Amino acid sequence: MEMLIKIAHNYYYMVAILLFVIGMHTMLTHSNLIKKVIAMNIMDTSVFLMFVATGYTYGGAAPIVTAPANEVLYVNPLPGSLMLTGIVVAVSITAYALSLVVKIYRYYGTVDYDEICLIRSRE
Amino acid sequence: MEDQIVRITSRLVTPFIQVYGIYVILHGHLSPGGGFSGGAIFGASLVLVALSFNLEVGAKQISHTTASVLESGGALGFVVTGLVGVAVGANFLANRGAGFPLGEAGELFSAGAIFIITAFLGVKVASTIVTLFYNIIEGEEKSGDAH
Amino acid sequence: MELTNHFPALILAILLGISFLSPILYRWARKASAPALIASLFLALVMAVYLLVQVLQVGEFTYYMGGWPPPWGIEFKVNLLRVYMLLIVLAVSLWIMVYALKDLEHELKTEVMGWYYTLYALVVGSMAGMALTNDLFNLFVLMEICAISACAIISIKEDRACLEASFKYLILSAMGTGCFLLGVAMIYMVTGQMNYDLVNAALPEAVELYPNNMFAAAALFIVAFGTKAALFPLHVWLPDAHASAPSPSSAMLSGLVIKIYAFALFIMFYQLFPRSLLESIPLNEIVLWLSSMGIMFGSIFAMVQVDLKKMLAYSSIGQIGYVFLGIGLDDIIAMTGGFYHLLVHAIMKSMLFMCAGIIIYTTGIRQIKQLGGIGQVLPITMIAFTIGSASMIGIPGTGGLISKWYLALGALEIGRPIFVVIILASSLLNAVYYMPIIVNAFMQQEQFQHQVKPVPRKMLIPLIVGMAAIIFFGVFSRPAIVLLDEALALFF
Amino acid sequence: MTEVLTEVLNALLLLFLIVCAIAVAQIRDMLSAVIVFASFGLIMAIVWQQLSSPDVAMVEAALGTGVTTLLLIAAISKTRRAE
Amino acid sequence: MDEATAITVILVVIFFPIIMTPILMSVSDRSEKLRDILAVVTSAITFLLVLTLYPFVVRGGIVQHTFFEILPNLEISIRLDVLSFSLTAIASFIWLLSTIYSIDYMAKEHGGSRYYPVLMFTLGSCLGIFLAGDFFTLFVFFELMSLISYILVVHEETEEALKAGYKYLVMTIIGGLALFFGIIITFELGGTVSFGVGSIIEEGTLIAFLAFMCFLIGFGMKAGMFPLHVWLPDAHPVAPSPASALLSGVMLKTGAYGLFRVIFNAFSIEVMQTNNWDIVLGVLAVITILLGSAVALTQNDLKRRLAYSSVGMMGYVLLGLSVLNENAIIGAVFHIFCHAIMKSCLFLAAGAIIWKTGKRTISELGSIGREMPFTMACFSIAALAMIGIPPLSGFLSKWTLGLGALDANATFYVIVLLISSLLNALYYLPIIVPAFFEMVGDEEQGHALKLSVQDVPPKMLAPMIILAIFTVIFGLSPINVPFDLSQMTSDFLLKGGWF
Repeated sequence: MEMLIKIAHNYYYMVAILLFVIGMHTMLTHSNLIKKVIAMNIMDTSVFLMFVATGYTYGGAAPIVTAPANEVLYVNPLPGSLMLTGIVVAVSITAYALSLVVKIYRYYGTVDYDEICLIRSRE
Repeated sequence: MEDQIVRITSRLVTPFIQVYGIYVILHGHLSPGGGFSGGAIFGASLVLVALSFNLEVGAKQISHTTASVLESGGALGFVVTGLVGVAVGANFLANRGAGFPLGEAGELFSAGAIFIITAFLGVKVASTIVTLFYNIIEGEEKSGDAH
Repeated sequence: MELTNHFPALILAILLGISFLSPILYRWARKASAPALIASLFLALVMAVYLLVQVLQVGEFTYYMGGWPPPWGIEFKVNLLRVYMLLIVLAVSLWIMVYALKDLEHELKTEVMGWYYTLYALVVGSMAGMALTNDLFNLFVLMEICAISACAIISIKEDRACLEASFKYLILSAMGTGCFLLGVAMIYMVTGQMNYDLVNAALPEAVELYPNNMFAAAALFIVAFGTKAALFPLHVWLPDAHASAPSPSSAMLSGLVIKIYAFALFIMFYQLFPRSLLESIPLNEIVLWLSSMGIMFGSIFAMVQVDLKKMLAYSSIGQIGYVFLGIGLDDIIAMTGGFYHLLVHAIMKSMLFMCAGIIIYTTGIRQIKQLGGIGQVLPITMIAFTIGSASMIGIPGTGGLISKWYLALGALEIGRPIFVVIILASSLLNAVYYMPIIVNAFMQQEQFQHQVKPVPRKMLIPLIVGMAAIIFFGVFSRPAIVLLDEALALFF
Repeated sequence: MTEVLTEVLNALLLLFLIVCAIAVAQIRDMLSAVIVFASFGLIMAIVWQQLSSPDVAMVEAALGTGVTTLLLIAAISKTRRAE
Repeated sequence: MDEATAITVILVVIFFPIIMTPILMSVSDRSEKLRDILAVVTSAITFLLVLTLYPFVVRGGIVQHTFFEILPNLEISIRLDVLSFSLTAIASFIWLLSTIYSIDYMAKEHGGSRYYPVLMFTLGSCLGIFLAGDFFTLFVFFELMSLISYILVVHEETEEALKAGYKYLVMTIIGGLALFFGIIITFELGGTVSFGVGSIIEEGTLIAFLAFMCFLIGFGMKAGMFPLHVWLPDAHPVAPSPASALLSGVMLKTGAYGLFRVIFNAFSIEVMQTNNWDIVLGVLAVITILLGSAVALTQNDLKRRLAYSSVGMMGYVLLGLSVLNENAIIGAVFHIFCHAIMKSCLFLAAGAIIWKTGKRTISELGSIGREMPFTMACFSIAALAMIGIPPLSGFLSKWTLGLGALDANATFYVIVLLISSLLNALYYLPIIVPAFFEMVGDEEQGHALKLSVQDVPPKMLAPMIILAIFTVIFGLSPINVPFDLSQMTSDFLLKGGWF
């Protein structure tokens, strides 16, 4: 029971880790290369969720200064701003991976890793 | 994609998306958004045109060469802005120390170097997205020839 | 403020600047692009040497990006160990680039050359950043930059093997960075800091409160850096990637890229984690056994390879194990050996890949079997190969011996002679697969009947420099060892 | 009352995220998988908005969902649709 | 001669041949004759320089000089004492004769432009081993010599040679690594590996025993000690004969020399005896002696038989080292001298036979003594010395060894010596006796008589004759320089072996 309460208190983290595991599992077990790329994105996004959740303060407002010197409880802006960078990096990796997939398809006529291995072993 | 509705809609929507992208870029220091998201929105509008029409029309908007030059230019601009700080004797990427005018908080032209850097970033991200898109799509003609 | 104060940032700025400038230069001033890259690498190297001098005079110092001190800003930290790493990265990459000028003409299409320079400068720049940064998130960004550009310098050749290898590398390294970021999240959750020193200060208390978080973070870090640096069971991407890449890229990847992650893991263990954490979980022990297995299996796999570059790649798995062994043994002497090996292996493996590159350039041979008698037609190349292999095996007079000496001494120091046996056994295995190549190359002279192009002088000069360096570090190892001792003393 | 509702909404969103992630893994038609992934990204953007990080939400919506989906669709149109 | 001059001479002795290597290489393209002369001159100068050290050493002079530290406390240094001098002298002497012999022998063979430079380089590194001042320097030269001499082993480049060479290479590297391990442990335990500090390790702990075993593997490998001798009978016969003479006559001794240094400088007699390590060595020595001699009996190839005989003979040296009293050490050192001379003589003679007639198998050698009387005479003298016939030098060494064994109350060893002498007789006499006394068949008799006047050219004959004469002199003569040196060495070592 105590465990459950602990989990309930930290449910953002738990979901983030669950998503991470789902993403990683999909990425490593599926042989379709595009599926791998999508799974990689899910994995990355889950980490971002985790980060943003660490910065969240219960009841905190978004860290936008609208008027100076009023006492509003802000959430921690740092994880959010860091995750911006993270998202951009993830997108660029996705784009690069996809261009590789397209080129691989041009050579092998398939985007399935098992089939590619089969083709290579036949050579 | 040969759909009339898609074409007309995208043609109508594109200028608005672009203006919104520029808005997001320029207000990066004031409200949510900034170089990354604004640049992505702007770049996405260009990709949208290319997707809904065809590559030639898309290429007229921004050619591959221009995109890659803009890309290098944006990044170089970032580095140069950072170096201004060193040149005037403050740290790399310094803002106030480098003598950038800070202006009034809440105004459009405030926050000194951040503004400039965001603008460069927007250019860089927008052009990068276009380049990436062309990179993926480019196989079309070549593989089309092959088949 | 003097300009010299900005050198930590300027090194990065120069490398990033040249990387973005290269495609433009290549389009409009093609002749100037390669010299510009070499000049900026050289400039960065000069700055790094200056940093070394400065560190020796005043000790450790820091640099704040944008003038913001931590926890707000990104901090660059300059101390002896980091400068040591920085110097290796810059010097070796400059050296490889000189070789690459000629080799790339042969391996790449002309229109992508400008991009190659860009990616090369990005790889070097991100590694230089990784050596200097004192901030976890900054490290993450640099790791990603390094991963993308390292994948790109593999896939730039665009043949099918390269593309596939590059994709595999990309996916696994994305897994690595994902794990790293998750680990950072775990740490950030309990400490609220990203700066190494601040995290280190906050951790002892946090470990008390949330031990599970820290265990998870430590495990994730080992997986992350282990994947990136090809620590034994996570090495699967390496052989394909390093073997199929263009030779300068292989030299770069095997020589430097995997090392920087080993270095990063060291920093995590000894600067980020408090000593109490290392004592409460057997992290070192895990690294120790994984590296020992890597040392043995890397060599065993290398023995059965038929492709020359693939054999060299498998050998890298074994050799990176030595660096991790230094970390795993948790002893300053062993660590000295590990870091010395990092330097020596950077030189010798790069040189061996260069030799392989020259062989492919002049004759087109990739198979080990066909190398019989090649010593007759490519004498200097094969002598370089011999010296490189001798250093791999640990023949006296080469740098490889010194690092093994220190590793073994460290293993004895903490009373575990079994690891000395592993080091020696792997040396023997190295001998078993390197020696036949050399022997056949020089002995069976009548067997060789391939067409041979003349070797360009631009490719030979780096080889000669490399041979000289290996022997230099085998004979005059004192300065580097003394430097390392002093550098590592900060962490113990 | 609103707070409880918000909590419930948050929990539902998170549940939806998990469902989407599993669905992406299971769906064999790539285009559908990409669409599901896009909805995953959008939900994620809403979650971040709920966590008071509007800038991250915005970037996720534009880059993580918008651009990534565009690129994925482009890649699928160049390759094949079934897994 | 003072110490400074001695240091200079030592440096010249080590590096002069090594420096000559590239010169020989470049000369050999232009003139083969010049190359041959230059090689002989190089080894002659080296030998003469070594001889100039003799007065210095006899006066009891010792040189221990450090050049620089490669790592803290790990230095590159040289050392000259009576033990190093003895081995340096005999090595450079045999080398000189072997080089002279090579001139005519190698004229028939290919690859002279590779052979001579390698020969000179090996000379330099071999003398480097004997003159090294600490284990690390010794190790460096040891590896250098072992690896370079690989080229001598595979010189013929036949399938067989390459195979034997590969075995040699792998075993050498195993040995080198074991040695390296031993040195590391010694360094770890004692903080230094220099010869100039007396015994480095003074306690026979388990880890020290590990070091001892590693040294034993490393040096024993080179010395052909059982069970690490397997490379030797393959590698020595396939080399060109002058190189075989050097491999068996000189390079085997580097292993024995290393064991001397291990026992007296890394450890000490007390450590050896209190921990019963001498018994380990003794058992291995006995097996080596008996096995080498017994297997030699079964060999039908002349050079292989000689190679196995070398294994047995190195066992004597090990035996002397395991007994560790005055007479035993004299015997061991003196046996190094004798064996170097006898075995080189035998290999050179065998080479002459192969060179002249192409016959390698022993059964074909009947009546060869009539064709090549001088060669076979030399062969016979050396072989008889090997067996231990009284007036010859081999007898003296065995006798002294036997005395040492009796002093130590180890009668068993004396019996082993006798058995092995018997075995030696059994495998040498069947070569000698038919060579002179076998009657050839009627139709071949005329043929044999026709050949009987032709022997090998003087440049090949002279080294053999010199060696044969020395074999006789060192057994009989009252002025016996090697024996005196052996006695001095023994005194010196028993006094501690460092200063």
